Amino acid sequence: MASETSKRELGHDDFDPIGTLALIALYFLLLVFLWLFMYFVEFLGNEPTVVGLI
Amino acid sequence: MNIHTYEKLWLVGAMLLIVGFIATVTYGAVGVGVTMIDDSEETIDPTQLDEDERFSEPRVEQVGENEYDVYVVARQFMFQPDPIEVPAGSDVTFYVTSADVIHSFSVAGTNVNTMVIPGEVSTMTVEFDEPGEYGIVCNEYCGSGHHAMEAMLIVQPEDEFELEEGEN
Amino acid sequence: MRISRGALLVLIAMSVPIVIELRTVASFVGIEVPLSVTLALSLLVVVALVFWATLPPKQEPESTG
Amino acid sequence: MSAYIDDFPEEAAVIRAAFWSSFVALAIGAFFGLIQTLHRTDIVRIFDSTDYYTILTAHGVFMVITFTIFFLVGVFTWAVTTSLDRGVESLRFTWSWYLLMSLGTVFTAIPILAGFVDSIDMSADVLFTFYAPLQAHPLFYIGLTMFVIGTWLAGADWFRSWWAWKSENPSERIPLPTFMVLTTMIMWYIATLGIAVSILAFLLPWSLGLVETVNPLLTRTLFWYFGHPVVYFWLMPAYLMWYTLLPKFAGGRLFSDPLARVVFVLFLLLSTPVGIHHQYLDPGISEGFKFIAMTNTMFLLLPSLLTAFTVVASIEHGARQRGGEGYFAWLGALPWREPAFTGMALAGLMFAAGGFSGMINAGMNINYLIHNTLWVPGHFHLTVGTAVALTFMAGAYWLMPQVTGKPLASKPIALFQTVLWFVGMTFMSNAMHRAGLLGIPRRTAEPQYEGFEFQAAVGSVAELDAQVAIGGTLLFVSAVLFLWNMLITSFNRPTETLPSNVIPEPLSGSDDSPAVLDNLKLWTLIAIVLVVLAYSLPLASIVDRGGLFGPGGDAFPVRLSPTLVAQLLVDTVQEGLR
Repeated sequence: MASETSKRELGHDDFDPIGTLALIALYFLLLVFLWLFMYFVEFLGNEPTVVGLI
Repeated sequence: MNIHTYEKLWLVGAMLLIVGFIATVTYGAVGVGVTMIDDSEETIDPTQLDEDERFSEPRVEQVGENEYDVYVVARQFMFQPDPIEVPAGSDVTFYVTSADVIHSFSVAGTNVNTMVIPGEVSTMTVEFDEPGEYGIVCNEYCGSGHHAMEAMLIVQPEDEFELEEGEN
Repeated sequence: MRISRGALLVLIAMSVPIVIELRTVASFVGIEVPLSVTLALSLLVVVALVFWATLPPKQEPESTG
Repeated sequence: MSAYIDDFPEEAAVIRAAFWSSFVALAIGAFFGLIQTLHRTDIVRIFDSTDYYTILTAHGVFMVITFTIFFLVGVFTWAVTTSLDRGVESLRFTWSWYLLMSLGTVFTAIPILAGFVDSIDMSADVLFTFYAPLQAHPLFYIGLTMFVIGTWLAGADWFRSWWAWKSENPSERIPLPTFMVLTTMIMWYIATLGIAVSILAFLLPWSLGLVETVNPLLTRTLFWYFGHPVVYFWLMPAYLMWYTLLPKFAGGRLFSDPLARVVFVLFLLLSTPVGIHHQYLDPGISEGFKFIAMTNTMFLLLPSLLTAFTVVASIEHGARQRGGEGYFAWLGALPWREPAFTGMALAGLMFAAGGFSGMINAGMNINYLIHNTLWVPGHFHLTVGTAVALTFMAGAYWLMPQVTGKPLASKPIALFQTVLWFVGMTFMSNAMHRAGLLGIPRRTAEPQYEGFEFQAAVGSVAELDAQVAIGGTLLFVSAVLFLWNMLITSFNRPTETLPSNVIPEPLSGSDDSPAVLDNLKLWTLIAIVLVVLAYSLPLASIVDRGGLFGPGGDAFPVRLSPTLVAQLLVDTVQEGLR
């Protein structure tokens, strides 16, 4: 499949996965935001919650 | 081993995420005081609940000024007592056990949720600040009538609450 | 075609979760979007995607993609 | 360069058989899935609500045991024979484990399906988790045991191939696909010990009436000892295809062989000592054990997060070779017309979303919010139901021609099918997640209760139900299209022009991998030590508290004891004679 359509050969040294880094950075931000939202808004804001007797 | 710089960056990011998650959960446990269901209660014979002083008569019991204990038995396909009535502004400790199979005791739409395993007693303490009505469901499959297993939890306004004798 | 038909199909598919969740997100900032508006919006998104993909051809049309 | 069937015609026959066993399970599972989705949303009801759980048991067992694992043994056989470039050591042995797995499936299926027929006194309405004291007919447990032993023999088959290859190539690195198969199987051997003990020591004797009681918390803990790593058993063949086939489809090469090995070693080490995170809300297990399980689980995120980078980078390599440019524009240069590529790419994308809801599941105290709600099936329909199932279907579009020598019946329908799965799952899973946050439980036949109503934060519960029903229906249509395509492909005329069965060399190859990564004995040992550390104390505590056979309790439904069965037989015979 590769040989039919590829326009150029890229070896290990001339390939920097900058697009992957960009995508995964977005995913990272999304994860951080969603985690904080789920934990502090959806969970801790959803009282009553089980607490210890102090 | 040759790891690309970008991948090293991501490795650091991934570790930050993992540590951050653990830190948040630890904050919830230590800072906010959310405790987990644990092994603090002794085991019990589920066929002998009738002999048991706490569960022979499932009930709400006042144990302190604003403190109540609730003894709940989950069985195919009901909870006892039903409804459970407690006053607002109180600390309520639930003791829940099963007379037959594995159930759960889950106050719908809240974070009050526990598995109920025959032979074990689940305990959890909950602060009820405001009056309100909640549905209680069994969210673990317990047999062909599972979808009918429900009860009500009624948090009464403080001045209207009255503990009935022998309530169940 | 600006992109291949396969890519267009995938783009349309990916717009589905965005359109669905837009309504939830909007409600967090206090905007209640009715169901009918969501439906109309999703139709609009699909039409826009198809329009963008087909109408203005690029300088060198791509056969693969 | 030739197709797989040209080099290994006999092995191709076994793989075809395994794939078809898998597809039959998918067909049954998908049909029950449709019934369920329409029933619990109260749209179309064919069965009584009390029969819902028979359907749910069948859906669960056929989908996550039969469909996934039969496909896995097919893929793993393909991966080992292809990457070692040698056939299996004994075809007879290979067919024997396939037959044992098939027989086990039939034995398990009989009591499950008998649950629909009232006149047959046999049932196994215990769902995929079969928590005691809910009890199934002994045949259910016997069938499961046979199936698992079949997978053990399959693993032995692949190890035999590797040992034979190693004696001829003593100085070479283990080829990456074989490495993945072997590490996955070691994990599986360790993980299935839990279920083997649970069934053979407790549940089977109990269902036969040989022991009176079991300890429900103990058998439940043993189930989850197995129940989490089984998730990775489903996932690893999908990962194997993402690492080996997906870069090839994208027109590129795997970014890093060493990191792929690291990832599989991490899965071997961390998959098992985490099962207690399914029991965060169980009484009888201390908070400390739960916390340890949580930290282990969080570190188990690492291999998946690393995979995300390596696989996307490999795809990007393909896109760049095809002329892709820019930070994001390269995505447009990918072969979106290829169903095998598009299916796996969409599966990976959904796994990113499922990964997030899994992180929530893994967080210890936040578990109160979503435990046993509809959020959980929402989550695993993204992981096993899409990351795994859609990758398998996409993989089949490439593998089926390889093992039959026949071209795919319809590429456009195949492409449409994979996209339809994505859309259907978006609807269903998104609505399930949101319904879970409202506290709507999983595993129940009814959308609402009598004493109170669930209230939606946005829109309405009816709207969420509609989304689940629409999504479930689209998924069913998608499954039918897939099965139809596979069926027609099987009847196609053989062709000479199949793509070659070659896996491209990684960019950073195995020479770059530290040799210690291939030391399977070392990793096995560490994995066992970690399991002992994580499980010895909790198990000891459970047994100490409740006893090996529990603090007492009856079985549900109560089974007939052997003496009663004998009495019953005598009565029936006497009745007949009269």
